[in-house]
Amino acid sequence: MPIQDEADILDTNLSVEIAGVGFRNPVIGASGCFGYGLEFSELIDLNRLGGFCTKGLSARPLAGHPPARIVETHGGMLNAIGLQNVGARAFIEEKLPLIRRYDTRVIANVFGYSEEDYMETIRILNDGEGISLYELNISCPNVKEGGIVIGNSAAAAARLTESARRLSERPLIVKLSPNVTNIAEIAKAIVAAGADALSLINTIVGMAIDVNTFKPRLSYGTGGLSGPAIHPIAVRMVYEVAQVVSAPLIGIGGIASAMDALEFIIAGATAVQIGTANYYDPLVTMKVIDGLSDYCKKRGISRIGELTGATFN
Amino acid sequence: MPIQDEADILDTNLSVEIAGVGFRNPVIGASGCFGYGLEFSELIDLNRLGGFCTKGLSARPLAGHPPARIVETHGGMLNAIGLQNVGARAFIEEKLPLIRRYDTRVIANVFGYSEEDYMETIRILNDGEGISLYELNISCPNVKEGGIVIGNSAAAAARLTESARRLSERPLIVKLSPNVTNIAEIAKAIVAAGADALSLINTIVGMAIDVNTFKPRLSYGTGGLSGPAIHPIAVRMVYEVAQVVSAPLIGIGGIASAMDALEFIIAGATAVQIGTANYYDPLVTMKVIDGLSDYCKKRGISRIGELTGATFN
Amino acid sequence: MIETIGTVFRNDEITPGYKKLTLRFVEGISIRAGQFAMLRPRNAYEPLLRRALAVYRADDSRRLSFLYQILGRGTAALACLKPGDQVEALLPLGNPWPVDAAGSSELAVVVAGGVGSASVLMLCEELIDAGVQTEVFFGAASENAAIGCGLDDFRAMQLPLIITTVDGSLGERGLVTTPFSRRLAAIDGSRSRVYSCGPWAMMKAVAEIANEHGAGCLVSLEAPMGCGFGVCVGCVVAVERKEAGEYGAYKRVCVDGPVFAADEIRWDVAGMSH
Amino acid sequence: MIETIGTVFRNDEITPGYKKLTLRFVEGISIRAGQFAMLRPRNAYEPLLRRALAVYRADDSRRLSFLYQILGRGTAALACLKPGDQVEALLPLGNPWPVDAAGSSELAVVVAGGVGSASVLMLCEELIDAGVQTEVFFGAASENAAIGCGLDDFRAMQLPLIITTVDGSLGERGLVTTPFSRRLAAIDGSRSRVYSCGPWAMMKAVAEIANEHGAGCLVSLEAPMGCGFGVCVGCVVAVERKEAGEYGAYKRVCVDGPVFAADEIRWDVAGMSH
Ligand SMILES: Cc1cc2nc3c(=O)[nH]c(=O)nc-3n(C[C@H](O)[C@H](O)[C@H](O)COP(=O)(O)OP(=O)(O)OC[C@H]3O[C@@H](n4cnc5c(N)ncnc54)[C@H](O)[C@@H]3O)c2cc1C
Ligand SMILES: Cc1cc2nc3c(=O)[nH]c(=O)nc-3n(C[C@H](O)[C@H](O)[C@H](O)COP(=O)(O)OP(=O)(O)OC[C@H]3O[C@@H](n4cnc5c(N)ncnc54)[C@H](O)[C@@H]3O)c2cc1C
Ligand SMILES: Cc1cc2nc3c(=O)[nH]c(=O)nc-3n(C[C@H](O)[C@H](O)[C@H](O)COP(=O)(O)O)c2cc1C
Ligand SMILES: Cc1cc2nc3c(=O)[nH]c(=O)nc-3n(C[C@H](O)[C@H](O)[C@H](O)COP(=O)(O)O)c2cc1C
Ligand code: FES
Ligand code: FES
Repeated sequence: MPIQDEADILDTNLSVEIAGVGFRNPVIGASGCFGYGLEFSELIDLNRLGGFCTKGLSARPLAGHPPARIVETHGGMLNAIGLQNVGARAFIEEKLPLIRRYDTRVIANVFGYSEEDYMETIRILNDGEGISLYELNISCPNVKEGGIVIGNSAAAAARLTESARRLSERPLIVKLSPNVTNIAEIAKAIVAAGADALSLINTIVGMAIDVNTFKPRLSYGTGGLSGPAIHPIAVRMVYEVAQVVSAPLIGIGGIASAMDALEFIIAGATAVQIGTANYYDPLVTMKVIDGLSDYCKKRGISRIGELTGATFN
Repeated sequence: MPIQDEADILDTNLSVEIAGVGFRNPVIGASGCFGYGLEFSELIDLNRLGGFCTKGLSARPLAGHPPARIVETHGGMLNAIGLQNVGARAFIEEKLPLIRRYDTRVIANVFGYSEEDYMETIRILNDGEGISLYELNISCPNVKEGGIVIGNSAAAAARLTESARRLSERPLIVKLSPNVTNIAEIAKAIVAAGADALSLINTIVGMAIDVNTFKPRLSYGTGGLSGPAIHPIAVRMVYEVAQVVSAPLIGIGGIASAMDALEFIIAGATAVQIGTANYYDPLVTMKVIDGLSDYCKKRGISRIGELTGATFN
Repeated sequence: MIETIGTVFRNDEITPGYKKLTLRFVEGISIRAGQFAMLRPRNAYEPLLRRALAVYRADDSRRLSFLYQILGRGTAALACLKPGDQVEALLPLGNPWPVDAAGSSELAVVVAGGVGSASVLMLCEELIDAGVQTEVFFGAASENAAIGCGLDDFRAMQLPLIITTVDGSLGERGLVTTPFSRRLAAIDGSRSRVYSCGPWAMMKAVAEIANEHGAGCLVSLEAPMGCGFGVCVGCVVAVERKEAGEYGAYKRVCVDGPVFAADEIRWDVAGMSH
Repeated sequence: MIETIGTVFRNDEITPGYKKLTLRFVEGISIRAGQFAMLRPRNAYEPLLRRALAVYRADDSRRLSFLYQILGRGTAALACLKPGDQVEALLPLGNPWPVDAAGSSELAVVVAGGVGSASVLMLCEELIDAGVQTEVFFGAASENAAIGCGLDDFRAMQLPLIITTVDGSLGERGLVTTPFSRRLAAIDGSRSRVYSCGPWAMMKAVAEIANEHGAGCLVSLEAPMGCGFGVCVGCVVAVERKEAGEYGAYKRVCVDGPVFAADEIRWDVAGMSH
């Protein structure tokens, strides 16, 4: 890649498209790490953001797990929130009207304990004005009924995707679980079942033990590992999936800088989501947008989309 | 646990037993991170060490992958060494005589590309004097023939274990892959097939991309993630496996302190292996031994074995 | 709430294990007693998460102090800061201590345990300013800890001050709840309002004692915090739910607190164990 | 090789981006030119791995200096060290530059590129001591970089010194290989011995030029290092295998090097790209 003079290029086009929906730029706040967006309105210009995913929404409000819900680890953190959320109905009535004041893409993250649950949530959300896409969370490690995470089985995930696709009035992103032997195979099954895009990865199941009490440090026992620690694992998974599906991918996992985001894009992602870093650096989304823009300008890249999957060339 | 006066207990018995083999203490150098032991003879007192695993040995010497072979990440590192090793024969002839000068347990880590390869290596090693146990590495992510890692399939792993068990003249540890959906299920199959003990985890597959060249930063493309970043994942896996098998477990992954080691022991491990931390803190094994001893003394624990699986109580 | 960079003005040891960090800010920040900040050395790699520290003192709106005990990785990292170094800061966060003008309650009883003192120094000042009769119960592990927790600043306020130390090296030997309980029994509890900050077990005991004597009680809670501004839902405390609300049977310490009415808290559900 | 703790005596900027770190040790450590140490601030959490730095100077056996360029996380962490801070150190590591007494080779030609200079200052001193006629070719990106890479220390040795900078701000404009190549053509290559340390691409070119002129050539290589003492097998370089040996077609830079005969290296296999 020849490095061009900054003056050569007036501006890089950072916009991307996912399942027919245009995004101002590829930087999206990750579910559970961006609240309902509004929490950031005092801190960043939401109108500059590519978009954000809501906290996981379920048909009914969920109280979540008792404390402790988070534990810091080296390079990351474990969480077992238990999907505490206001419920899809309250989201539409109380949050969406406020969110609509901002010009950014809203992705509703959908969660359920059973297929019927998921369908119920989608039915409710279909009425919500201002939602651009759904993201089906089939991979939360912190809530399972009968010990099964749907996202860990290609067949179960495909079944759910099919039903959701049928019901959904919006493009459907399915969020993959990293806690699997072969993520590419599951990705293929989900795309074949009708997913318009894939996002990956969700958190990796982990555990921390208090050596004084002999008890797990999270009330739920295990939790999901996120943050910079998981970045190389996530990049590898995006790369693997990019080799077998052509649906657009959204890379997630440990992004804390524009360079971290670029690794995902070069590995095959069209866009990225930033999670944990928002907690310790609330301006991180803005910094990544600026960093991507600088990187592209310096290299004379006129459209960020050119970089997606550049590693295959 | 009441905290007793240090004077109450003269000394804690740190010794443990794995498959009938006694270890002075539960601290073992991990394969690939402890060379052939001899590299540490100038730095630590090998006679104080519980034991160590050799670099993965194959029937014939292996040259390994071209550079770059390692990349540092946040809280960890990726490696794709490609199992460079002297070969089992040279190990017996050149290394073992030197190693026998030290009073510590030697675990020969065994690797092959095919079942026949593995058997060949074991046959050679059976002649080696001073080896206490074998550790079957069925989980190296950096060498695969036909894209298959044996350790990622319960059936393939059980088949290999059975053959190895039949041939092996020493107790057999099988080292599990973390890159699987259900590690407990694979563990059960391997124990049923005759493994005397299990060690876990090996590295997690990851990738780092150079955003300037668009190429993976490792020559092999992907590599194995190790170091503190993976500690919570490894502890969780030991905990999961401890619930379904009664064979002794050796916990591995991101240990850099006695507290890190204790989490594994409380989760169900009889002993631990320390890998990456040896690189950046060559004295880490000694520090962990001292730390375990202090911890037990302060709490009036007379035998470290009491702590194994204490989380279940 | 603003996200900003503070510059270290001083970062001095008070007694071994306790330090006071003074930061200068470019912008004026108005702080109310009981509010806190999320802090982290600028561009640090580890630990990742910021640490919550109560604003101990506001010399003026551009110069704020924090008093902290060095416990783990995060406070150890703060302890390494030298004058001129920079700190990433999000502040002010959380709800302040409610202070009514004199008359509405006869007596304010402030109960501080350990470094919980950091959250109540400004409270005492506000109570004095509001003309409220105030007494302070100040518990610590030892004399070293008591001085480290700012005892001299409390002494300087000239309020009635009862000191306890666990090892008896200063004041009454034992827990701060003992003289506090004696005092509430001696006066008419229902005419006093208790303000407490300290370890979970202490606040639980304070809440019970206050309740026994019919005194209103406010507590400032601690919880492990991911973000400090309401996003991660990691810092929750179980509450007695009285109205239906978005956060189910849990409230977030960072934005719904850290100050809560003691009778709102489910003290039976395990809280912060540190 | 010992594992020890060094105490920072000084850590001064030479020019922007370049620093010199001087450590004091309790034990005397005897160092030979070309050897290196693995260093890391004591008890640091990030980055994990130590960084390899050549011993630049040994003021005495208890006081060693390292000259380094601040590039990434590890050198940035070293740059933060202040006098009195502690450093975990493993040293001395690697094989030294071979220096024969005068006579065996007529002329020593030292070619340093960038901060590769750090590995050859002591070499020049040893060559002088051994009575070997020595010339230095010193290449850097700019005047700032040249001074940062210790140019003044090289000047003080009073050896013939040819300087090049890429931007022409000092000495000849261009790469150091140009005057080096001219010089080898002018003298009888076969009677000179070349010592080179610098970026991979430079050493590759130096090796080719030396080979063309029949000069013996030694290079000190860099490689990303996990451990520095032969255990991780991460730092390998591809070699022309002449004898059968335990490490196949690769050798470890940390224990089999860092100094290698140039004709042993497979320059066609990609090396350290930094
Ligand atoms: C609202 C609020 C105000 C606080 N004000 C002060 C203050 O003024 N002075 C002071 O010394 N301390 C204060 N604390 C506690 C302070 O944040 C903890 O001491 C600190 O988080 C412990 O961090 P560490 O790095 O020392 O320990 P580590 O062991 O590294 O902590 C590990 C993790 O546990 C969390 N954690 C550990 N202990 C506590 C705790 N007691 N409270 C909350 N999280 C904890 C940390 O935040 C971190 O995420 C306050 C806490 C809260 C919630
Ligand atoms: C034997 C030897 C001697 C050296 N002597 C010196 C010296 O005297 N002065 C000096 O300034 N530098 C020296 N280096 C290079 C120095 O180790 C690297 O600059 C340093 O590792 C880069 O680390 P970083 O933290 O700045 O960069 P980062 O980007 O954080 O490095 C990331 C990883 O890549 C490795 N890496 C990056 N660049 C290099 C490199 N050039 N060589 C080896 N590994 C690299 C790092 O060790 C680390 O593991 C030497 C290297 C070797 C192998
Ligand atoms: C506290 C917390 C809560 C989360 N909640 C959700 C959620 O409700 N739904 C979901 O799909 N992912 C959730 N995630 C996962 C993140 O969206 C993201 O996939 C993951 O954290 C990895 O990205 P990161 O390393 O940038 O944080 C949560 C993560 C964290 C840390
Ligand atoms: C450079 C390197 C080489 C390794 N080589 C082997 C090997 O040959 N055989 C094996 O079973 N495991 C090997 N491992 C895996 C370690 O033994 C260990 O399982 C893993 O690194 C996790 O532990 P850690 O986080 O303490 O390093 C290697 C690890 C590293 C970092
Ligand atoms: S700390 Fe994140 S919600 Fe309170
Ligand atoms: S750096 Fe580990 S073998 Fe050379």
